[in-house]
Amino acid sequence: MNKNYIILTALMIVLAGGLLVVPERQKYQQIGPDELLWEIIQPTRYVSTDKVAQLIIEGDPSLELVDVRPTADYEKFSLPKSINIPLDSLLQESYQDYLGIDGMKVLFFSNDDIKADQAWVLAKRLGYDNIYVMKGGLNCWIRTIIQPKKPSTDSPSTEFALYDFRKGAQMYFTGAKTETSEKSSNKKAVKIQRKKKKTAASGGC
Amino acid sequence: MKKHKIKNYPHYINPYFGGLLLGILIIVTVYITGRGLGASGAVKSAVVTSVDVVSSSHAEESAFYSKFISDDHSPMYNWLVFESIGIFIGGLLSGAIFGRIKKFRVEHSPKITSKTRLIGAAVGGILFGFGSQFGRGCTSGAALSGTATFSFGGMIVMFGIFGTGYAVAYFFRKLWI
Amino acid sequence: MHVHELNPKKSIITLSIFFIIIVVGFITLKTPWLTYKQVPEQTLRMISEKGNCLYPYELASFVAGTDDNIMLIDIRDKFTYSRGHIPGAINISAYDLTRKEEIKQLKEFKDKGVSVVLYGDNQLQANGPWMLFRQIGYDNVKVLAGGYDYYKMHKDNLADTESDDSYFKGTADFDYAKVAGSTVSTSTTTSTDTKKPVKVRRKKKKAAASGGC
Amino acid sequence: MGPLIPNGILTGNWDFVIALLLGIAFGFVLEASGFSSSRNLAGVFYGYNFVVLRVFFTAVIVAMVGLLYFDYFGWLEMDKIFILPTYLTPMITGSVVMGFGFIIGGFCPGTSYTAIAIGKLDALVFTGGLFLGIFLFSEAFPLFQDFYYSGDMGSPTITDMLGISAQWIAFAFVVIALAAFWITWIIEKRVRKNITPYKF
Repeated sequence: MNKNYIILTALMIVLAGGLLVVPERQKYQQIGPDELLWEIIQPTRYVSTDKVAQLIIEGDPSLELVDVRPTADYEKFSLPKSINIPLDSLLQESYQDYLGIDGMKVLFFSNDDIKADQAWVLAKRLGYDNIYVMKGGLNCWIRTIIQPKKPSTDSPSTEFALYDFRKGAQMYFTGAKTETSEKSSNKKAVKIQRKKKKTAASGGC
Repeated sequence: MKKHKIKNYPHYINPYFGGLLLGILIIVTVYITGRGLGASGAVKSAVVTSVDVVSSSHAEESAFYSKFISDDHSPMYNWLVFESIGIFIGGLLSGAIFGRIKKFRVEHSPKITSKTRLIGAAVGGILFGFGSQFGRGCTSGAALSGTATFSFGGMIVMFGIFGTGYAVAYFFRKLWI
Repeated sequence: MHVHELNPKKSIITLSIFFIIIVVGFITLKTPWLTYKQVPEQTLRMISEKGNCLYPYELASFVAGTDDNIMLIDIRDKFTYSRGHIPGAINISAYDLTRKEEIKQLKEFKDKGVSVVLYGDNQLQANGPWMLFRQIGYDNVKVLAGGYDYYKMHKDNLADTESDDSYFKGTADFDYAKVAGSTVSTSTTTSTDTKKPVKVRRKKKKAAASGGC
Repeated sequence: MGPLIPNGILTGNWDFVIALLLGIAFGFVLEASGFSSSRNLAGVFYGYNFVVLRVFFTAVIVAMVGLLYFDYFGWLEMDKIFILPTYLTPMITGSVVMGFGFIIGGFCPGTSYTAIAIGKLDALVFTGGLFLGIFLFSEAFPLFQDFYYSGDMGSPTITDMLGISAQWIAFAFVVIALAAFWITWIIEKRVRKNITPYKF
């Protein structure tokens, strides 16, 4: 017997044993903190409610709407054709199949944009691409699409064009012809909306 | 090692060296293609192609063939077919280098005739072909590459093949020793 | 008898090369100087905990210069910062947040037990950077609820904002089902629409059939 | 980084060239190790030649350990590689049938190609048998279609099924394989004393 065989055996055991003793690395860590910050800074992940409405109306097949609110809220109301991934179960194995599909744009939304943005940061860290956040969330959705506000008469014509689009979208999503009933039933909410409007730059939330 | 180089004895590489090379080859294959090696898939492609050529309608109706037929290219235009051609060429190359390519012959145990050996080979081939479809692969595809990539099914096939081999070896000993 | 070459010299060489490649792998394994201290599951738990935000009314003592336990960092760019910021806040643009000096500074704050509060124009702007710092292990980092915009509006009556809740995020401002489905005839259709299990494309598992062996 | 093709680093037309090259390397190793002789192959079941066991298990343990290291270094994403699906009952049945085929036929598909290359007629017949076997299977497919798809367990890894980490599985395989190498070396020596050497 050749002593080389003993060397071979030892070498192989060392190699295999090495696997057991190497410090565990974070399996999840798909993009580093530096890169993650770079991605976070980019505002390109925010999609306005108008754009979302347009994509839904056009029936963009590559759009995947993900509602990150709790399931109970999702069942009460959500955007058409959206799926529900509650934020606290975002990391569950069964939901991973919905993210990172080639050619699909995943759009997170929640009541406003914070929770959706948090979902975005987590998903981004896990290395998913083509993920977006609906700016302003459902609150903004209601304000701009479901209850669009008529611009004042001295507004530029682009404002009116936007308003017309929103009215059309409103009809598409609610079938409503008038909005008087909504306004009266939600006075309080509308008030808050005004307060915020002041600070917001322009039409968007 | 010189003393083993007796004339007429084939010169093979050390089996552990072969295994090492094969293991590294699997790593390279997985690294490049994301999947392991395979062999029986090429024969399957050949079967599908033949059936498709002989009777196209029959192939399209069949639940099995139709899985592998597509309109834009022949079933022979397949990764595994090219790989199997490669296996053949590789064998030719190695045979040429080590001087093993000779005239056509049948290798068999001295206790059996060539005819018995050929019948055995045919029966074995049929069984292997049949089994490889149920096993989703043969020794190289399922057992070797499957186990190496930690597939549970691959491990089952590996233990299945070798376990059966040992279990029934006694009954077929005449064929080999 | 078929005889194999008995001396595994080549095997030793090959396995050694293999071994060396793996050693090289270890040497070149770069450990980034910033690493995540939280696994994503921890982060997920963390964001639903209380005490992640600093509320505007808590700012009063800081602005007055009497609170040493808080450090405010303005993550907006220099220009925006120069046009107006919370008094006492230092400016580190979001682009520079992970620079070595800034991290060092952050570490000093952490060791001293000072809470670092990030703010942008609104809470959303600081949300991402805040989550990043929490994930890399700076538990002392908070985010200013409402952001600079809210502060600007209420800077004269910060203490009074304790009762205001408009800066709370994550709540629904509307009863969506009611508002969105205002007309009775359509509300039924929309609600059934959403309840129906939506058919979505899932990642396709690779078809096994084509493989064979 | 890897796997290169699924990650889109290598694309399109190189597929088949790579397939051919990998096949050549595979065939070369098989032939050079002695897999082109059915008597060598069958020897593993009778204890006079353990070349199959040695080559096979060396390859498995090297690949397992190597892949885990590659995964560890981030060179290869293990969750992107193809994991053979598991269909429990058909796979057990199929492997038993293949076991019979192996001991009767003396080849497996890959090795038979290399044996044809060096002029073995029995390998040619074996490949013909393979063709026929798959043909028979395909023709009779409707008969056992249900069975073919039964026991579908998805694509579980050994870790998924046994709950042992991949590192420990690889280590166990290494230890068992190395032990087997030493034991079979002793067996082979004993058996070979009582067997008449064969030429090819």
